[in-house]
Amino acid sequence: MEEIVPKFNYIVVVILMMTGLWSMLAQSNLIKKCIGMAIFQTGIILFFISIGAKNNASIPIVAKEPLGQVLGQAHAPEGSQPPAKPELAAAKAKVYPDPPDVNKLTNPLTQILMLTAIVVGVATLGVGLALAQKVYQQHNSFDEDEILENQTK
Amino acid sequence: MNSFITIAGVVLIGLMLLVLVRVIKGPTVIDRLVAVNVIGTKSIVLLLFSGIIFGQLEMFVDIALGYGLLNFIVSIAASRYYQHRRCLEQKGQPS
Amino acid sequence: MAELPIWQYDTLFLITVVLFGVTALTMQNLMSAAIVFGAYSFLMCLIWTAMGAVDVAFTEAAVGAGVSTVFIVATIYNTGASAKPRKPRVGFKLFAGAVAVATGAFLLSALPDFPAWGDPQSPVNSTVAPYYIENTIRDAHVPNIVTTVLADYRGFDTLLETAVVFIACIAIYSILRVDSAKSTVDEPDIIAAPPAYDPTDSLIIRQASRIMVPFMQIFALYVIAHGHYSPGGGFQGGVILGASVILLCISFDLKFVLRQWTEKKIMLLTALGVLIYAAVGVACMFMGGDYLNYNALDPVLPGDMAYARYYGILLVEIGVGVTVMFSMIGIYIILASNGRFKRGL
Amino acid sequence: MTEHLPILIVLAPLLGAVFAALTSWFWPRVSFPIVLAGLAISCISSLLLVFEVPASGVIHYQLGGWGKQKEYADMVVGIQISVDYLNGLILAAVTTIALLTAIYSRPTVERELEGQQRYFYALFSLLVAGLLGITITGDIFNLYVFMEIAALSSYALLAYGKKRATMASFNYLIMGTMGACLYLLGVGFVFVKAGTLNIENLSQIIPDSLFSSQAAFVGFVLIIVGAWSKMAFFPMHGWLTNAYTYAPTASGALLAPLATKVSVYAMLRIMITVYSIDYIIQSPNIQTIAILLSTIAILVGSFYSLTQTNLRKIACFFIVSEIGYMVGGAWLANAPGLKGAIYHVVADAAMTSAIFMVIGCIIYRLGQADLKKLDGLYYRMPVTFIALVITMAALIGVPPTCGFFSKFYLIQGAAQAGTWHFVIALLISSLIKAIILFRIIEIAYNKVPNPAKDGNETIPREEAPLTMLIPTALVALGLIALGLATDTLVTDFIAKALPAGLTS
Amino acid sequence: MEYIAYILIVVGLVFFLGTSIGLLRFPDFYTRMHAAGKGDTLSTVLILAGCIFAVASQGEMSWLIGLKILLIINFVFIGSPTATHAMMDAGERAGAKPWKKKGGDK
Repeated sequence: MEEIVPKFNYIVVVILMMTGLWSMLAQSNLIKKCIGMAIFQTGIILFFISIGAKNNASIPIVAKEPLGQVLGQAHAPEGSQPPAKPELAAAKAKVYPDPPDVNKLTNPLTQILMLTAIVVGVATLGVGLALAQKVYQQHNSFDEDEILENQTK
Repeated sequence: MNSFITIAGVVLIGLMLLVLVRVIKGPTVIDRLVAVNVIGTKSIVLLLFSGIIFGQLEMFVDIALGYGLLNFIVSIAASRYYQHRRCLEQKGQPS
Repeated sequence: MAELPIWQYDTLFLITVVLFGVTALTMQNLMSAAIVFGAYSFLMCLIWTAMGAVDVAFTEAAVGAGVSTVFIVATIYNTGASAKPRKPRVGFKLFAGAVAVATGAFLLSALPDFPAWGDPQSPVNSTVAPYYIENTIRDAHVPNIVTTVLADYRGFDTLLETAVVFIACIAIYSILRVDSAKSTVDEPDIIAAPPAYDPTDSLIIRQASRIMVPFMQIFALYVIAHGHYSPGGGFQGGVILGASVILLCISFDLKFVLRQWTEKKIMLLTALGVLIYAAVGVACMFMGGDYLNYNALDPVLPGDMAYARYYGILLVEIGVGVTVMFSMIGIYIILASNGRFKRGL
Repeated sequence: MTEHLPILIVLAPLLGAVFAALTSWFWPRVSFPIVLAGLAISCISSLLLVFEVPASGVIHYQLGGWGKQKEYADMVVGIQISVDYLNGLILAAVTTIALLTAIYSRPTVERELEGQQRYFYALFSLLVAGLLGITITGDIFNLYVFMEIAALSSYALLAYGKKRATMASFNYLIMGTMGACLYLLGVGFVFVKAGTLNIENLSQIIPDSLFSSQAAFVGFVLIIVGAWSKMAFFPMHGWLTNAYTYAPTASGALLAPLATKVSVYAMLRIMITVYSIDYIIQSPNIQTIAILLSTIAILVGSFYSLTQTNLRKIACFFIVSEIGYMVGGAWLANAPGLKGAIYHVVADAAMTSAIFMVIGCIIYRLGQADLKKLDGLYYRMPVTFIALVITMAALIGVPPTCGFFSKFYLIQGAAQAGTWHFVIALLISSLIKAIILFRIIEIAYNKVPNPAKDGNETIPREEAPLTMLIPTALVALGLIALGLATDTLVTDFIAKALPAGLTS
Repeated sequence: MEYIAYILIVVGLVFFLGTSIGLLRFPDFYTRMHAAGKGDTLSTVLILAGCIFAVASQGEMSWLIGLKILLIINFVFIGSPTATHAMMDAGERAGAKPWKKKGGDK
């Protein structure tokens, strides 16, 4: 039990991924294969996000107190004279005296990787659907066995 | 406050599970669509709850707003489908 | 076990999400499967918020609620919804199940070797990631670490990601596009009953979309521009922009949208976004830096060195937004109109 | 600009594709020259770089200027692309073949894809960009993204074909996505234990501390299986034959030589650089399984090729068996085996390219490539026929073609490792290819068609157009040139690409 | 302030309880629609309003967050009934059969 409770996430992830994998292999319906593919991909994304999670940590955006001031600094002097560069740097130094505590923010790296993976997933889903649609135009069916019969005829 | 929100969220998820039963059972597609629409709306609420618990609501409210704007596209697309095709309970159309 | 902020949510969601995934795959009707899959991505979005990955959640919200389910619905609209297998394929299914179970067991065999969930000292959290957390503000003045890493430290990945979306759009175009003027094959009359559907009936839907669409577009622009300070950025904003036009397609008519956004315009703008992104990188090269090193743009951008990165990130996010928006519209229109750019869902 | 050469290799085809996509709406005729220019730039830069590697050692290029960070244990925080002995050679081969194929493909595309070629060359160029990216990148996640770029464009390129191509392409999509997903999952497992994605850093971390880690082992297996399903290795080879047979000539000629070889390169990179040869030797179980599977792959590919009559399908089964050569050679994990595998990646890219180009020429003139209908090919298309014979000779392994030398190294490696079944499979496969060659010669040279039947005095000479013929002849001659240059290639490049611990 | 938040959220949850039970127990599509369409919108709006007060009570209230939540309420208020209307219309056109008492007029 002590092994499982802290790693409950990974078990669920594996179940999800294997559901997707099974569906990609075994389903005879092309659209369901596509959906299974998407589920497999979300399983992987969930895996990556899980390994980047941290206990008692907040979202990876640097704390909000300085935020308002930065906003003021960066955008206020639209009409007025912008401050000279050294002044701005000094102001920055004041606003962000210390780098944020590493343990207080979740891992951003895994999140970036998975943003990319989601986009790739949607792109693949789209192409898969388009191919399935073309297959349907030719064979009037989404069923793999029926298409095979049609082809060998 | 936070613990109250957490509990409220858990209750909400529990009730969402009841709706899930309808999604799984729902005799026709359109029943499932109704249930999924309910789940989608409640997701907005849960997003805000997470924001309150994390203490950075200003970050989450954007997501919730985006969600609120996009949520009904699926419902409308699916209902358009049935308005055009009208094949909810035809022969050979398992649901 | 120390507590994550909302592990209660997380556990419940995980169980629910598995249920949804399995349900989506067992449905006998493809519309049901698509709809349940939509709900599945709603829940995924919530899981990611519960784990603190807000940008991922936003992307999933935009993609799951906005486009991916609609793509599936559009495909089914032009084909058929029945998913009754012709043969039961029991043996093959069992074999595939055995493969899946074996793979799963193999994956789980590494479980004891994993760091506990949420351990801040695990290798993932303590090797490279601290650099990003500690130095983002100094390097680029962008509070949202995800945005900086996305568009700057790993900016090349994002260029390629934009290219992937672009490729998907032109790939789908070349797979499905049929010129109905030249095609010898008649348009298959997939709509069994003739669409005796009077569009005036949808007055309510039209009016509601008419109210929503401008808000969506303004909000999407805000998401792109404000991605430095809050979750969001080019991709999310682009998807919402795309979804707003898709909403118009659905609630009015495909023809209505095609009057404004012709095929040529959409496909050109899709390529333009990638070009913007790549051109920013090339500009960096010509000004003496490495590819995509926005520091090299310092002489032409306001502010200090870090602000050059700040504005560089903004520029490439705009490029991402343009490509994603028009790719999503393009993919939807091609799928929904069966490659004919005429009428559809 | 010379310091920017590494990124130009990838960027030129990518930008070429974007410009081609833009101009195809205004001046459709311009997009082909633009793509050609992009590929040419890429080819020139890769050739320049190959000769720069011996002078200046491994060339790294930091994208965005984010290199190693001293305070963070020398970790690379950005994405780094690098050229060394191993991938320099493959980059040169890929760019050259891509350029030649682009020149070659013009007439066939105009004939086969009339009216739907708007984005063909954009996709063509993007595919090349993806393959080059897989070869050049120094980051395992970036490799995944490039893999998907190559994959998505190849689905579209394959689906251009006639009726059965669509379903074949869909099957490829499912298998390819599965492979990519397994690869990504493997990257995740490695990432859990190592915490970084950069190949250079990983190559220090993994041998230092992760040899006994189960997660790293699972990650390794997943990455390898992912690469295997991308390259159509034995149990996952089903998609390849249909996909490449029904594809249009130009797509087949580009994809068949390059896509699988680049996946083999990815596998080699993970095996040699990220993990190390020691790791493979330490885990003998997978080594045995991999060599056994490659033996079966060689045999299955060869025997199936014997049963086919369509020349393209025969060539596709050749690919399946050649993949077995490379995977087996790599997993022998000794110096001659690896030399043979790396050499064979280059050689086989050229051989497959040559055979698909020849088949393309035949299809262009005769409309099909059925073995039984090739009678009198020698009299009708002599240059094409000679190129076909040279290519087949290279595939069999006749000296002085390159096929001989790669087989020589592979057999030497297998003998050193004592895996005799692999040696026997290699020999049987050569024998079967020889049988097929003699069948072709018998049909094409000995069966003289009767010219009087068609009302002609002599058999008409009808070679393919020169833009197709010249690249074909060049690649076929290249096979002999590669064979003659084996010595320099192996001692100057391939031997140096091997990890330092291996003695030959 | 805090108590207003509690009350609103609890009332919202009660309405949602009604929605779920209605969805689960009602016999046909139209009656389920009745439960889902009204209860769902109302409970969401109530809970979101509760959130505004909850944030205010924590002293984190900035007018921007409040405004955004109000916007969300606005959009839910527009979007949800529209979706309900569309689904009802679709159901009717596609031929969902209304429930009749067993043994009633057959």
